[in-house]
Amino acid sequence: MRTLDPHSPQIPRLASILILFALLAVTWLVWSGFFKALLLFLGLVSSVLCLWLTIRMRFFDDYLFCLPVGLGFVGYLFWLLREVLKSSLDVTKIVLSPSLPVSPRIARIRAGSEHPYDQVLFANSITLTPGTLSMDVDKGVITVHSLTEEGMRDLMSGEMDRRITALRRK
Amino acid sequence: METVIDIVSWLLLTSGGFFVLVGGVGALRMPNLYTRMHAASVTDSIGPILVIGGLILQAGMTLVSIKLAAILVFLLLTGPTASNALASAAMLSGHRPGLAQKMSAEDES
Amino acid sequence: MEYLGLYNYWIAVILLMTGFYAVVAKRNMVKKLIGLSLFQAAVFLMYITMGKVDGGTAPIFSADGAEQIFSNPLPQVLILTAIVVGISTTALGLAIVVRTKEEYGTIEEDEIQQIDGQDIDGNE
Amino acid sequence: MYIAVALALVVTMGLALIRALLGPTVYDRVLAVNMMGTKTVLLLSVITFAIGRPDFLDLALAYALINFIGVLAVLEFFRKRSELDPENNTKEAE
Amino acid sequence: MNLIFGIFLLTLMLITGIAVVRTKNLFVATTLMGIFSLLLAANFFLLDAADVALTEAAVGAGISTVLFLSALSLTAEQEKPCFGGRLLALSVVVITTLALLHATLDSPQLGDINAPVHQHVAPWYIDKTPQVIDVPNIVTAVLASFRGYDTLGEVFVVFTAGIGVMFLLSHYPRKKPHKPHEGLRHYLIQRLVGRTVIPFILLFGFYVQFHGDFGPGGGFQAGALVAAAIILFALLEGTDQAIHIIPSWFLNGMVAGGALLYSAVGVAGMLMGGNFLDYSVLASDPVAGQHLGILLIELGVGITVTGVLLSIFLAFASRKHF
Repeated sequence: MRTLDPHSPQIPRLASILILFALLAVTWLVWSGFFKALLLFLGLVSSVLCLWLTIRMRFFDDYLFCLPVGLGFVGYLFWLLREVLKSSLDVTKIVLSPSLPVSPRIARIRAGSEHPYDQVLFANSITLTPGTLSMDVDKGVITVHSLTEEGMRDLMSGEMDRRITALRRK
Repeated sequence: METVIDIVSWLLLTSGGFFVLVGGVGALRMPNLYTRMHAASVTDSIGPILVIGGLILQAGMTLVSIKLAAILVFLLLTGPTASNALASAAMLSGHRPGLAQKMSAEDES
Repeated sequence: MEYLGLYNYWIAVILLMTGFYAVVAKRNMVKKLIGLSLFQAAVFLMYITMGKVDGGTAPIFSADGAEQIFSNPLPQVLILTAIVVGISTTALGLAIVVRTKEEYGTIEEDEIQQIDGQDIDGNE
Repeated sequence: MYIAVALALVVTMGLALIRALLGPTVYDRVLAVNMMGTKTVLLLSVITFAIGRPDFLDLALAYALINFIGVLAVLEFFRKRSELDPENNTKEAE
Repeated sequence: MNLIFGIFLLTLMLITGIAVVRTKNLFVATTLMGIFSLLLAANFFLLDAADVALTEAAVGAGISTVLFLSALSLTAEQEKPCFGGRLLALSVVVITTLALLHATLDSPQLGDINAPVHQHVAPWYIDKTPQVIDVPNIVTAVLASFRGYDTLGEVFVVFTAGIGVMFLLSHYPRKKPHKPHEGLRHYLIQRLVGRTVIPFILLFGFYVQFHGDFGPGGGFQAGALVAAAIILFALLEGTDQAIHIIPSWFLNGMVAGGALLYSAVGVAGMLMGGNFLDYSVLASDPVAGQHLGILLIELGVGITVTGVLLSIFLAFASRKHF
């Protein structure tokens, strides 16, 4: 689990703990919206308690817990949004047409990145796009069920995988 | 400016409602479990994006819209995870999808 | 229109009796507990319905301090605690069902009675 | 306008309920529960805006956070069952 | 408009309820109960009960489904057909239903402000809360301060139920060699997304705990949410891991400690010259004393509810099949 990908910037344990703490504290502030001393103090206590439980749960011991959030990620989200919109319209057409032209397929697709986080991002992006559904992730091979042949072909072109792999290559 | 934002947000809300409805109809019309899950994923992905996007535009730059954004993020995180868990559970009990044709692309990457 | 205002009570009554039916007529103990949860839910609904006031909002003062009509907070307090108590007692019931299954090998009431009857006959 | 969206959501909840009642497999029902969960989150958010008290969004947030635990419990249930008696594996529930 | 939505949702609820009772498959009944709970929460929200809806959300979405499923995996999934006795039950139920429906015709209309319920204590509570306790959420004020005795009783009922489950399930004869419970450890997506979400569920639980004064929330909801987060962890990584995170001696301490904290606040009020559970004497300023008292007893409620729900879940989940 240690050396996953030579290109991936490996976040040290302490740094990822601190990042999570900052994230929790900011989340408390924006959820609460009260800036009184007592509530700020309670927020600090809560964040520390959460962090303590998370450390006890050993979330930081392997490299499963790291968030590659950057500018590239935001760009990827916008691209994904466009894809979701496009395929939603496709599925809508299928659902509303009287003959229901579905031709389900199954395929196995190998994820380009070795990192488990990227594989999960890939699999969940596939599920998030209507018309394709990831059923299983096993050692980087994702079993995908698609509603139509067309949807599968889009996925096979590998654009999504390329974009996800590129996120970590910077 | 106000009216433009209003119009855009109403547009988002109504189209979100439309997609949600389509997903519901699809979940009824589709022939088997896995195809139904595709229809349901319309309501799980584009529906929340549009509806909550419309609400965020209505709320403007306030803490409320940050909370809405948090709801959206968690919905988009957990929705596909739940779908995947359901598909895994169905596969585990030997519920095989009916297929038109099998394709394989092991070596595509 | 006058009867629409009673609709909530009607639903609560029918749900109440649906749950009651499951409790008295079903032989399966888990099903009885599910019926009990339905019964509980119907009572919750009845209480909350009573607390509603036309044109009111939830009994929480909004930050801007505007004058508002509030719905009745008292039924809400009772039901809020009852929900958590309800799940704990249901869990207690389920624990009894699990123990029964381990001792008798079944959770059907009539089969349990049969086993008990055999026991008495055997001992005599 | 909120009402139109709320109406669409409520009708979809009805459709999902029909799916839950029709089945035919248990997974279809779980799918319907999952759909209902998402719809409830959206419905609650829309209603908070419709009644003009957006500070009640906590409810929708609670559902968005913990609604998928139920589906995970279903997966765990089937995993446990297939572990206990593997021959029961291919048996179709209902 | 709310009325129409309410009627529609209630009708859906009724259909679900009848389907729950009719189905022979207990697994299906449990999933339908999930739908029922969602509809119930939506209805509570339409009827202005935000706090109650949040409680139903926290309890119904995760915990009750999980509990029923773990009980089902220990017992049976299918209900056996039963014969006889149904006609009698059905006729009793129908007659009672008709009698009760007839009784509702005299009830006040939905939302009638002149209904008897709204005439007595409720206006006093709404009136006095701003000056006596000064928290925005009247429900919390009534729950924690005006009717603190009731809540103490409820907390002890929860406590007793938890103790009962532990008595029933924690002892069992060892039949098989102990095999670690794996959970969903091999499901990468669920595991990783769970890891991302768990800290936020915990944080949300604490947020609900401490913002009970200002918005919907309080100890009961927070306890259920925090318990749900740790139940999620137990589902993902296995029950043994969860027991490792929160050892059982600590859990037992939580179950008892929360209830004790609640009572201790009451006794502290007595020692400082007030009545039992009278918080006004806890600080020099009565309103500040009320705030302190509410904060402490809500904390006690939260700790007990978390402890009880978690130990119930762990008792069910770590029980082996016989």
